Amino acid sequence: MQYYDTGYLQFVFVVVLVFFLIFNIVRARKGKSLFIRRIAGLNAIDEAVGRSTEMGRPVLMVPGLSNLGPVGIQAVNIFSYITRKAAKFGTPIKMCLADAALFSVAQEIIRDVYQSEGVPDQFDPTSVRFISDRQFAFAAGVVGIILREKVAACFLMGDWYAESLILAESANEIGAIQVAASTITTQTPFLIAACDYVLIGDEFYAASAYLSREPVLVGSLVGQDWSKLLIAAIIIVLTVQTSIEKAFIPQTYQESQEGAGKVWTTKQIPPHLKKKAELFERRLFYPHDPEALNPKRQKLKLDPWDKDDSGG
Amino acid sequence: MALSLDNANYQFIKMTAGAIVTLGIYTVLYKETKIYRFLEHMFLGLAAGLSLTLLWTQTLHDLWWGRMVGKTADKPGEWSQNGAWAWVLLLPLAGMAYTIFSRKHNWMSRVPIGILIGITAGQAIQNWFNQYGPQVENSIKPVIPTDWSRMTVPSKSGLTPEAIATIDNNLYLSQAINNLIFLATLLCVLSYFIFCTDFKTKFMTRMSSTGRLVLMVGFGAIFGTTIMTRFGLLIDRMYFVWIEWLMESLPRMVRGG
Amino acid sequence: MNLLAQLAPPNTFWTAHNGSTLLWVEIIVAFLLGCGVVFGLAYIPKELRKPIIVTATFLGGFYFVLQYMWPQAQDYTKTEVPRNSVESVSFWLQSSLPTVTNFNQVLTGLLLGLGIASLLRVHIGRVVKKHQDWPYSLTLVISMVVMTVFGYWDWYSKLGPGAEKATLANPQIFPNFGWNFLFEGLFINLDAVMYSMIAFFIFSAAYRSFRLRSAEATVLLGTAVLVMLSLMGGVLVGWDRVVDALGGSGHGAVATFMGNFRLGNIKDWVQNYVQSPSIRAIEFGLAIGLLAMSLRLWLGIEKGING
Amino acid sequence: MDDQMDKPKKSLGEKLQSVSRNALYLTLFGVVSISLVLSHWMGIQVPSQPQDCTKDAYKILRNIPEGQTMVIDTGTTNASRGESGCQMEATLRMMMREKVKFVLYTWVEPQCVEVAKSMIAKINVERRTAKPPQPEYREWDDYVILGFFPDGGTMLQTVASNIREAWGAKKEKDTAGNERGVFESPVLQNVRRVEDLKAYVPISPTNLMPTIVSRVGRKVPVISMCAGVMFPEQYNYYKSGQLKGLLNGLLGAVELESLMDKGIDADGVVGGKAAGAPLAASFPGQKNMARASDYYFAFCCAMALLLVTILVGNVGMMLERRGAR
Repeated sequence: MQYYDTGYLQFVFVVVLVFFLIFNIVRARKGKSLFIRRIAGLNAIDEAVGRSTEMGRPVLMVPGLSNLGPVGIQAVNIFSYITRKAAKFGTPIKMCLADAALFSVAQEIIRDVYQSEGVPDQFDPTSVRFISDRQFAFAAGVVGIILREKVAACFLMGDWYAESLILAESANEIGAIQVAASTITTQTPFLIAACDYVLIGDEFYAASAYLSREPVLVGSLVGQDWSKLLIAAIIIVLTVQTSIEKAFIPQTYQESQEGAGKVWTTKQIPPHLKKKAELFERRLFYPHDPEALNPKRQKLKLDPWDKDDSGG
Repeated sequence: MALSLDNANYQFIKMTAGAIVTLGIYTVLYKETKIYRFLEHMFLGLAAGLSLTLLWTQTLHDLWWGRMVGKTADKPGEWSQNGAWAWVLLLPLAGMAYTIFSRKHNWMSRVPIGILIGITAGQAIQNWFNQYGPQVENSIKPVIPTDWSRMTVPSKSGLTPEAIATIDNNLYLSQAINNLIFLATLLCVLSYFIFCTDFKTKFMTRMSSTGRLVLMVGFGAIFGTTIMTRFGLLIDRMYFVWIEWLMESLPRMVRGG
Repeated sequence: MNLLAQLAPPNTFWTAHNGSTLLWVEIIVAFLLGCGVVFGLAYIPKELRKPIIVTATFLGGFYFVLQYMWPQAQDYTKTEVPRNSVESVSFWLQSSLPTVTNFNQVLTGLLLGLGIASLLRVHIGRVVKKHQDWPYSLTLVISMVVMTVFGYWDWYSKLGPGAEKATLANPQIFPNFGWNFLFEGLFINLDAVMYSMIAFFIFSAAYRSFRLRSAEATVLLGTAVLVMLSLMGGVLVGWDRVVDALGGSGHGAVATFMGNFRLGNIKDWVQNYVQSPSIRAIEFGLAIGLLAMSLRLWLGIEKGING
Repeated sequence: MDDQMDKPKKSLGEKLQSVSRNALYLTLFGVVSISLVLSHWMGIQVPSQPQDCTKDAYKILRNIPEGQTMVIDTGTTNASRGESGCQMEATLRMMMREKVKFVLYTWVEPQCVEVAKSMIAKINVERRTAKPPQPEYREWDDYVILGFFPDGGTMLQTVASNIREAWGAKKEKDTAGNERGVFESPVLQNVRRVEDLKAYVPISPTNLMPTIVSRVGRKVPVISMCAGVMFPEQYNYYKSGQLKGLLNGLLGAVELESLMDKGIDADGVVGGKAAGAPLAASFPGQKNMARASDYYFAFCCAMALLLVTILVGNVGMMLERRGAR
């Protein structure tokens, strides 16, 4: 559907991004060492784990409401790194999840970590727990655990919604070190207010590469940078182009769809300042605008905010 | 028996329960009390029960069982839907996931999980442009004014629709500046999220530090707007306890009626 | 293929009339075969495991990627007949989409048991071991059982055409009242309470973190306060009166200029030209991260899970 | 957490900076409770200054001709009563007074319908007891409830193309008590196309806009009543004209109520007395300021408290720094 709707642009766009990613992954696998800038929040992990080791209190890891998907698994990957550290010092861990499927993945990965560290018997199956898949029941449960177990370090990473602050503040109350990262941007400010270290936005995805220096991950991180630069470039170029077009190039023709075959015909009109729908960039992203001319496409019109995250 | 769900006494019982749990949960603000611990566990239990119920009544019954055994026609002359036996294959498939509890065969759990992951990943790739393409397009705003005659947008009160249309289509200096600020902000923040190059040039370091600063502006604004919702809910809760329950419904009960 | 594009009657290989013996036989056979395959899988050599998992993942994603890449008709209706192979594929992709999403939902649903199992494992364990908190764990288990029982009971009592309205008119004490009390009386309220508690936490978080320590903190504080002020009627009215007084009346240049400094307008400006672009930039970053992660997962080159 | 133990003597600055959590919580709890009770007893009104988006919403809703039909698409649950509930009640009141018929349904959660029903009942009681008493709003004659749609997106898609197909299957008890299709009801009998609906009002804390606007946005004036959290996002829709009106959470509800009280005169001034037909009249002599206004005083108090506490913290820091020097 989209294909038809936005012409070949989106196809090309995504393919280019994918190419960037894969190209860099291959490059990194070839053993080209790549630089990653410092991410403060992640350097704090060792400190946090060390502290809880001294205090002999558990490390708590919560991926928020993330379900089985890229975000949730990324979170669990980061947690597996933390667990490895904890396993080295024999520090107890707790992981609370809100999604049954993700729970099973986490269970697996954490068990593997303990095995690969050579201390399989240290792994306590009940340390990775499913709490509830109801948002606030989950919050209530985790708060209970935080306050009762007096966790010393708290990692909140993943899809966080309104419950983020409940947990962050409770952990703060008992003086736990907190490192947080939310993929839901509307929650980041609250984490910033309540936690010691916060990974903002993209740093969450950079984390696993940063921690494990895994060539695959580092490579794809470089690819991600290239992609961002590409987006920036597109925006800059098109902004310049649009400005010029808007200011200096008047619209001199009108398009319309006619006949059974819906043929596009153009007719000359007195020149006027281009309307939004007549600008090149608009035609590039929405080839079938102006909407007025073909109501059929209206329902498929892409929407700037076409995703349903209820920030509540 | 003719007792209906909105019977006054029953409503009062429900409200009382509500008031009790409200105050009970709030005790955790002081410290983790026994009351809270009790309510917390009750809450978790209820939630689990609810999930189990909804699992069948809202997901499996229609989406799985209904399709597997088919439906009889509600009205005569209406097609009944055939059952598709293949849906039963989901049982063994899902069953594989439950091997995580066995040490020997736990690898099998990764097959159904893998399928699910594949699906979510695929969907993410599929929806990607639909979600973000428009945002890219939306960030492209002209920055050269088309009408230098005045700085700000003229007020539109009492103008003909045509005149208003021209004003809307024009780009005035103030708007151009705003758009420029928009662009600058966007680029600064974007530059903050470049990980794999350490910026040598002063300009770039400035840019990314500005980016971080600008981010904080955005976060501050979010903080402000969110507060209203949160306080609104708290106030509503208090209203429920003090006014609706304590001041209105309790006396009514005491008076008996 | 037809398995995905689910057909309506008459019977096909994949479907049978509901209630018919044929259907039940088919279901049972399929189930047994399925279990057989699973048991077979349990004994395949180790080195085949990873390929199987990766293939499963790949296939799961491939359907959607294909759907994305394959040219598709603008407004497809089930009755249309494909003109060529390309179209037939695209039609199949579109007609089968509901089934695939349905498959996804059901499979995810069936995994809920894992979570419940973990929950019970912890809490029944406590009860058995007489852990100090065992009474609470018992509460949890009991309330879970009760909720489930009443949930199904209530649902069952409302089955069948018209039954719902009937029960609402004249509810039975146990199923309907029980469920109604558990759900609306307890669950909903508990939900609302937890939600409303956030206000307290915002309050203390703001108190602790909103200090003019660094430039960043200052900016954060400044914008937050600005927006908060714009939400307080009294302040808003006062501020704008002052501004209007300064600007003078009418639509003159000064007035329009000063108009920009009305609290609401300042807030809007910040939101439109600073907040939304900065948030959008974060979104771009996240989006690309998501794409990369999805790609790695789909191709099975993500260490943690695929290998 | 307060660390009195290890630091016995504290300077004023430190004290101001480390007010214990419990004290903070208690203050907030107290301030909210007291201000609520006060405003409920004395009916304290805080002045509010309706924003344009609220005014537009009011103008449209106020000028729907009597007997016409509109849609209320609710996502209001008990948990979100603090914002959406207020908006909902105000809207219902208004519609009932204008004798505008409405269709009510949800595709967020089944329970939303129940919540809406109880609100309607409450307002009916209000109308009965009002002086002069007003007629109650009756299901089937004045409004129909379509209940819960599991897949809102698809439903709206169908509504946009063929509304009778989308809702045709729904049944309701008419006043005589026998089941009939909703399109036989006085509410919907004249509705043939989606364009016949005079307004589409989603009242929900969750963000339904992408779905709604992209489907029915161009055929019906959509007026969103959203939670404060959603406002910045939805404001873009309003600016781009996809939304004809927008209410900003609790504040929006308050503004709506005050507009019902004051009205908008011919010059577009709120509560103005300009000559000529007002753009949107008020409802003189009726209970306009309701739940939202009750909450608003408490809300302002809480906000003020918050600002003060922030100030205290910063003053404390200043003092300490001065001491340090």
